[in-house]
Amino acid sequence: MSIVYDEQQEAIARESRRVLYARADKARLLDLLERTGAWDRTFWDTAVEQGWTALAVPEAQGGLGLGLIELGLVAQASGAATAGAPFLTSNYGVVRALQAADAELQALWLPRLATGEVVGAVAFAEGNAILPAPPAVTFADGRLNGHKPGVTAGLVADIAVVWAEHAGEPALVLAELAAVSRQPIDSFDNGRLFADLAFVDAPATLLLSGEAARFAALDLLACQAVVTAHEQVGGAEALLFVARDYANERKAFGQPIGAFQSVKHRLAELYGLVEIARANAIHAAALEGQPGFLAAAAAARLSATKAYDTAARDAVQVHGGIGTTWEGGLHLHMRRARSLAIEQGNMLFWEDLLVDELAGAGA
Amino acid sequence: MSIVYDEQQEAIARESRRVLYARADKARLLDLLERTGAWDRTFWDTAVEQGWTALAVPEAQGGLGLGLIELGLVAQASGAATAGAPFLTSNYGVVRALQAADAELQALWLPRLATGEVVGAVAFAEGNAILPAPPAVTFADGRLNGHKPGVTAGLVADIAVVWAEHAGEPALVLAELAAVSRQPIDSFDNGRLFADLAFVDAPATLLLSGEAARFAALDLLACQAVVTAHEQVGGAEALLFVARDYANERKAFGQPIGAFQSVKHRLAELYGLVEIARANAIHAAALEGQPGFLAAAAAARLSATKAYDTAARDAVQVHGGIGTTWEGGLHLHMRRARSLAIEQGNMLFWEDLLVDELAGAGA
Amino acid sequence: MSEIEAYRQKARAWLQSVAPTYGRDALQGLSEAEHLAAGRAYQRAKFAAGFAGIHWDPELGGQGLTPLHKVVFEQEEMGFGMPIAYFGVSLGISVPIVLRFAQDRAWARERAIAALSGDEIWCQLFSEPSGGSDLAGLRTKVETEGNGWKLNGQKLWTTFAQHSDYGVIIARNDPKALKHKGLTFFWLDMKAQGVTVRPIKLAAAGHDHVNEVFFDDVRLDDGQRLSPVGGGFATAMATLMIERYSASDPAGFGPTTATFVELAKASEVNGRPAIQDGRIRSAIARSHAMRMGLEAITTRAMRMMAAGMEPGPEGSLNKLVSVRSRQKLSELAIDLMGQLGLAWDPLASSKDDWVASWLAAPTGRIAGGADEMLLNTIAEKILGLPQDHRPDKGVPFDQIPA
Amino acid sequence: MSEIEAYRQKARAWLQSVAPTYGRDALQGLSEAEHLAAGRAYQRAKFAAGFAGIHWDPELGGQGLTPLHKVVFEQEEMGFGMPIAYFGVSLGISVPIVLRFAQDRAWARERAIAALSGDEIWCQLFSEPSGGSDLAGLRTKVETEGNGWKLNGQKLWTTFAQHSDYGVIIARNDPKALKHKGLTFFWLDMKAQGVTVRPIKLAAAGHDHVNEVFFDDVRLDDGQRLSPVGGGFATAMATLMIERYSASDPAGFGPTTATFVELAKASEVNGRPAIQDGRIRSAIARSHAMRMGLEAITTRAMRMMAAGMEPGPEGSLNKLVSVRSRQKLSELAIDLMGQLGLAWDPLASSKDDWVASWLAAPTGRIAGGADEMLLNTIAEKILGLPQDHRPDKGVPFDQIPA
Repeated sequence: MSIVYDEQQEAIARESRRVLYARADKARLLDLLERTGAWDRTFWDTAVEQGWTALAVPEAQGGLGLGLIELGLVAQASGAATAGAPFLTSNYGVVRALQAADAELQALWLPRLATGEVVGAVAFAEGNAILPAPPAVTFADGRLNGHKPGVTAGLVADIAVVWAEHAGEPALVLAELAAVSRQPIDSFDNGRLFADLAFVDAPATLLLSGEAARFAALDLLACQAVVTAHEQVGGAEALLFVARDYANERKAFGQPIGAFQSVKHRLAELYGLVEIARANAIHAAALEGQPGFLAAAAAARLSATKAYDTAARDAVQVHGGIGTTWEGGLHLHMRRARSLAIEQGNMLFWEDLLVDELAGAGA
Repeated sequence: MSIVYDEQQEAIARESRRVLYARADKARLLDLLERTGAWDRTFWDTAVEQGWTALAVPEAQGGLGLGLIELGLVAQASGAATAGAPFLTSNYGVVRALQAADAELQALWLPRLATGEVVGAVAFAEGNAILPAPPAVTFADGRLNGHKPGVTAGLVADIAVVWAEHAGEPALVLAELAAVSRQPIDSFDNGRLFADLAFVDAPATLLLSGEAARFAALDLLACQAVVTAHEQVGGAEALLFVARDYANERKAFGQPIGAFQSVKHRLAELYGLVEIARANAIHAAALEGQPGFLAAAAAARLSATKAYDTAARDAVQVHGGIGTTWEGGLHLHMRRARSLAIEQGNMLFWEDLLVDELAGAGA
Repeated sequence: MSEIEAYRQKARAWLQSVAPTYGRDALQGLSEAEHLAAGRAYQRAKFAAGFAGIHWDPELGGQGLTPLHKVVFEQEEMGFGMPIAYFGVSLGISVPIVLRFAQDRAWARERAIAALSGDEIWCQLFSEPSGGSDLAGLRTKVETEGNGWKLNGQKLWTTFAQHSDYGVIIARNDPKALKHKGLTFFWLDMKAQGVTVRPIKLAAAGHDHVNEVFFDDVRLDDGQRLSPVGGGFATAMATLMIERYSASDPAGFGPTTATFVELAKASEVNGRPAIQDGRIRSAIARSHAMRMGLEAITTRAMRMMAAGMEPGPEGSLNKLVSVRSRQKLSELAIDLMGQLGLAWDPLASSKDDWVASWLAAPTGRIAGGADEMLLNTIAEKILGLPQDHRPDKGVPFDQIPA
Repeated sequence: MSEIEAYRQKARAWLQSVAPTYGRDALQGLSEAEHLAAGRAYQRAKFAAGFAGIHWDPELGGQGLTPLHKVVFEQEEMGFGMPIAYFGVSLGISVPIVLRFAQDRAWARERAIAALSGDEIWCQLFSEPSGGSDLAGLRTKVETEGNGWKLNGQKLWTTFAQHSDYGVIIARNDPKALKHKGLTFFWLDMKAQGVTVRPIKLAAAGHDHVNEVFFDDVRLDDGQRLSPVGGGFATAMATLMIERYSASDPAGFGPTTATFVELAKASEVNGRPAIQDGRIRSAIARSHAMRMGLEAITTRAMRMMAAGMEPGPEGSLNKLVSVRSRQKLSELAIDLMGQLGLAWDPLASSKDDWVASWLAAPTGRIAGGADEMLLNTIAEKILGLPQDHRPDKGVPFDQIPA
């Protein structure tokens, strides 16, 4: 189900790249790294202004009714710019989860998610597990109790989809965060607004429980993984290009360093990783809601994470000393590569999920 | 416990290299690949003539009373030449196992192992497991029953140390193979004399049982792994040198291909793998019989196998087309790299063993 | 896509109907001569059924369909293990180049039809002992003699030369010219006086397929010339462009991921099911993700071709990435089989057997562009990085130190 | 070896006695100034205890022991996390080169004792913006003025220049000469008029340690010259040989394998103990095997030194192999920690903290010889492969295209 982008999609890709390029400001992003609790408001204003927050919300709820393909293109442009408030991805997770909600709940949140007025987070992980079985956070009588560590966007989100235990079964619930206590996390990629959330009788609504909740949670993670894969591809490709340009320009021993095979081949290998990841990301986005989506999302996640981590390592190496400086800013990508690698579940989780899909869960 | 070779050891290394180099005959080795059941008799005659069969047999039993370090040096020279009847290594395994035997049994076999008159095999594996728990081959009342697949040297060995089940416990037994039925295996490395052994009431003697048998079996495998690691280092180093020489000689695009960084760096990386493997092999050999030997043997096994497999891949790649031909003979090393990788247990076995040593067997 | 999908169905149905006669199982244990005969018969059956020369001009025996139709047929054909190897170079490279450049059009058409129907086989005589990757460094020489030419020298790695009726060849007509300049392109009768073919035995499994070819005063008419005198390098480069659209095999012409999964399901690692071992799971997941990516690249390229667009250059990744990965996956499979994997049949197929796949992988990483050359091409042509230093540039051929 | 073993015991006992004052825990949370002060105090304590200048001439404040004693002390010292970084270049490179080449011997001796006792720090001014790996491409220029010299230009990546009293520097005295020829070596007062030091903030954690240094008409006496005019490159190469024998860290200056094992024991992978997961086990086993190999290489080299033999060149593998591997192991550790690993302290140490280790690894792979340069050196010096193509060879410096 690989696709060739249509004209509207090409336009979204072009326009999001153009806008983000015009508003790029490395100093602003570097500053964010040194502050806990701040985020890239300029990016978020842009996202609202450009309608990116509305992209994947159903038309009936004030959205544009588009999906993973289009959101992926915006994410790719954001990845290239290491732009992005973290909730572009998690908002989509919440939109997906709300498909299981009643009309009233949908009407309450979806229009405001579309306008960017409300920000959503996804709080699944506990300990180092992205989808703990069973979860320690519990839901009963409309109240949520327990602790979720390192929730992306957790510091500012208004609502969260939470993976919880309910009557001995797993459940997906929607929690309001107004009164929830949040502990900001000093992190290596501060703009992601990581926070530990402590739910104490927090008001929440049950969306799904039992096996249905598990399927929906996996689908939600897969959707976020595909958006993130696009963001990772954007980042990896940007690093490939910046390293390529540097290799063509910088001279050592009387010739551009790009004439040395160690550099040429490193970049050619990186090109391969980027193109494989891109192809997997597009393929997965086009399969949303269809059989095979989970496996395709896993393949996209694995190849995009490998591409971005490798790009971060290799682009710095090609740059030599200048690549290691704070002002040079390559570490913006390096840090983002690692935070994105963790946010949607680590490689071990996705490898196992993919093998279960290929070999049968009994395996 | 890394050592610097003493003069006697240096002499063994020099002399074994010299003899094997002088008697090297690629055509003979290539011919062996196409015949099942034949082995490198020239090598074996040399081994007997040079006293290599006696090297590690106790002096009281007609041997030279040396150990893993000296045997390792001979194995390294054999590895470089892809020479070797397979039983140089397994004979040592049998010598080790006989340390647990009574004086009569030792007197019966050790002097003849020292003269090379008798050849020993080690039959541990079943299925794909090098040390099955529990083994399916059973020992009772002086008789052995069951099936051992792919025994190295199994086709011609006179005696074998067998890993068997005895009264509900694991056991090491010594079996005479005169009347045992052997099915030769057509293999990709035929000179190794692989055979499936079918024991039907075969006469055998119990050496050890229970935990003591397991410890002795692991120690025996570790000893063989260290001999093999030297053989692998010898092979990997020979490939490194032949590829280096070819890279200095062969020209493309007007210069030696060794001037291209893709070739230079490939060979430099290989040098690193070889030296790390060599250091581990020497270190392990010097630790024989001391605490930490098992972990050191595992490290030697892992790094030597990686070095030889990589050398086989990379030396062929540096050679281009000529490296893929039958007559070119690089595949002698390529095949040997794989047969040695399997004979003493695969990488998965040794990785697990090493982690158990490092983290505690409970892990 | 529905017309294409229908074509795919039709192709699959036909392939299934002939698989019992020509497929993998039918070929088991055939001698070299029998295998070749089966190949010719299968090619004849394809021609009769309208599946040969799918994207060729009907004037020349083709079907007049698009390259996409051809790729679709090849994708379907791939799984059956049909004996198609003999015709890859012949129909993929040599005959198309003859059809494009031959002076006698009627003769060329005759050859095309004979080749499509499996009666004649063509080879391509490019590589030489002195240079595998460095095509322009070739030394086989051609000199004018009367109103024709005289050919002397040696070619190497010529695929199926031993079964070929004709070949296309590039040779040096002027050693005083720059390396790339003094070359001329011809076709050649492989049965002509002075041509000697000697098969090369490879380390890999299977029947011989590459050869050394020696030329001893072989006489060529000027009518056999396929390029301007001294203009042969451009023609050789054109041959490399002819086969842009072929089905690729993301498994790198080795066993499928499903084959590996089956092995893992049947094996244990230190007493536990291998399919539950993280190392094995990682290998499966990583191989699958990489192969899915290569497959998605091919599918996207086909969709672009179907829409009349030019596919991106990422199609060039396939062989580089897939064969190298197959080599390591095959090693891991051998490790996993342990003592059970020592038994081996020298005629086993690389598509099914892990040892055969591992033994043949080095050939795959070198033939048709070594890894290092492919990486250079990607770096230079796609990424725009500088060429390597080339001491042979701008120097007459006979002054380059040998 | 028993004398060496005794020395090791003695060193360990002394280190244990001062660890509460200067060790890892005592340094937690110190400001940059406090940390430097602790470093000077520790160096003074070493000097007083007879553990500074271990293999230096007693005439120059040293202990007159062998390089092996020095390596043994360093191996023992490594585990304590002492504040030794400030003196690595100073005592390892700069002061020894001054002692070897300075014209005023009494002055040099004075400097040596001040440096050994932690009162003075020296830096080494080699790298420049125009060339990291390509030392001979430097552009900082020195011109005769009166009976001395005048220095102008810029250096980059100068370790601890901001704390240094003196430095050794190489500069170009003749741009018309070949690249390697027109260079001269000096020592320099870092507090002199016209010297400006600007710390560079790195992406990695911790206090600043590298700097840009600008020279604006800095005046040098001819007595500060440490090489013949135009003979500076050889002196620079000599500095690279001075520190041949140093303790190496097979963990690549990152956390130990035991630290990783502890993490794995405390973690789960998809509901199972991480220490039982094949992927984690493979990473542990492979790291350990590699590190044991590097350690065995070092041990063997020390034994050879102790026996008066020259150690093999394989010692040069350490940084290349260990730092690169540490980078990937750190990534895996971060993956394993998952959401729990997001919290991070920017002053955490690379030896204990996986995020700090991962962030600083790129610096480790570049500083003191980039991976690519080390591979080239191994290929050329150890294996005897040809040098890369060098268009700058045999060309006057001012005619090499910038």
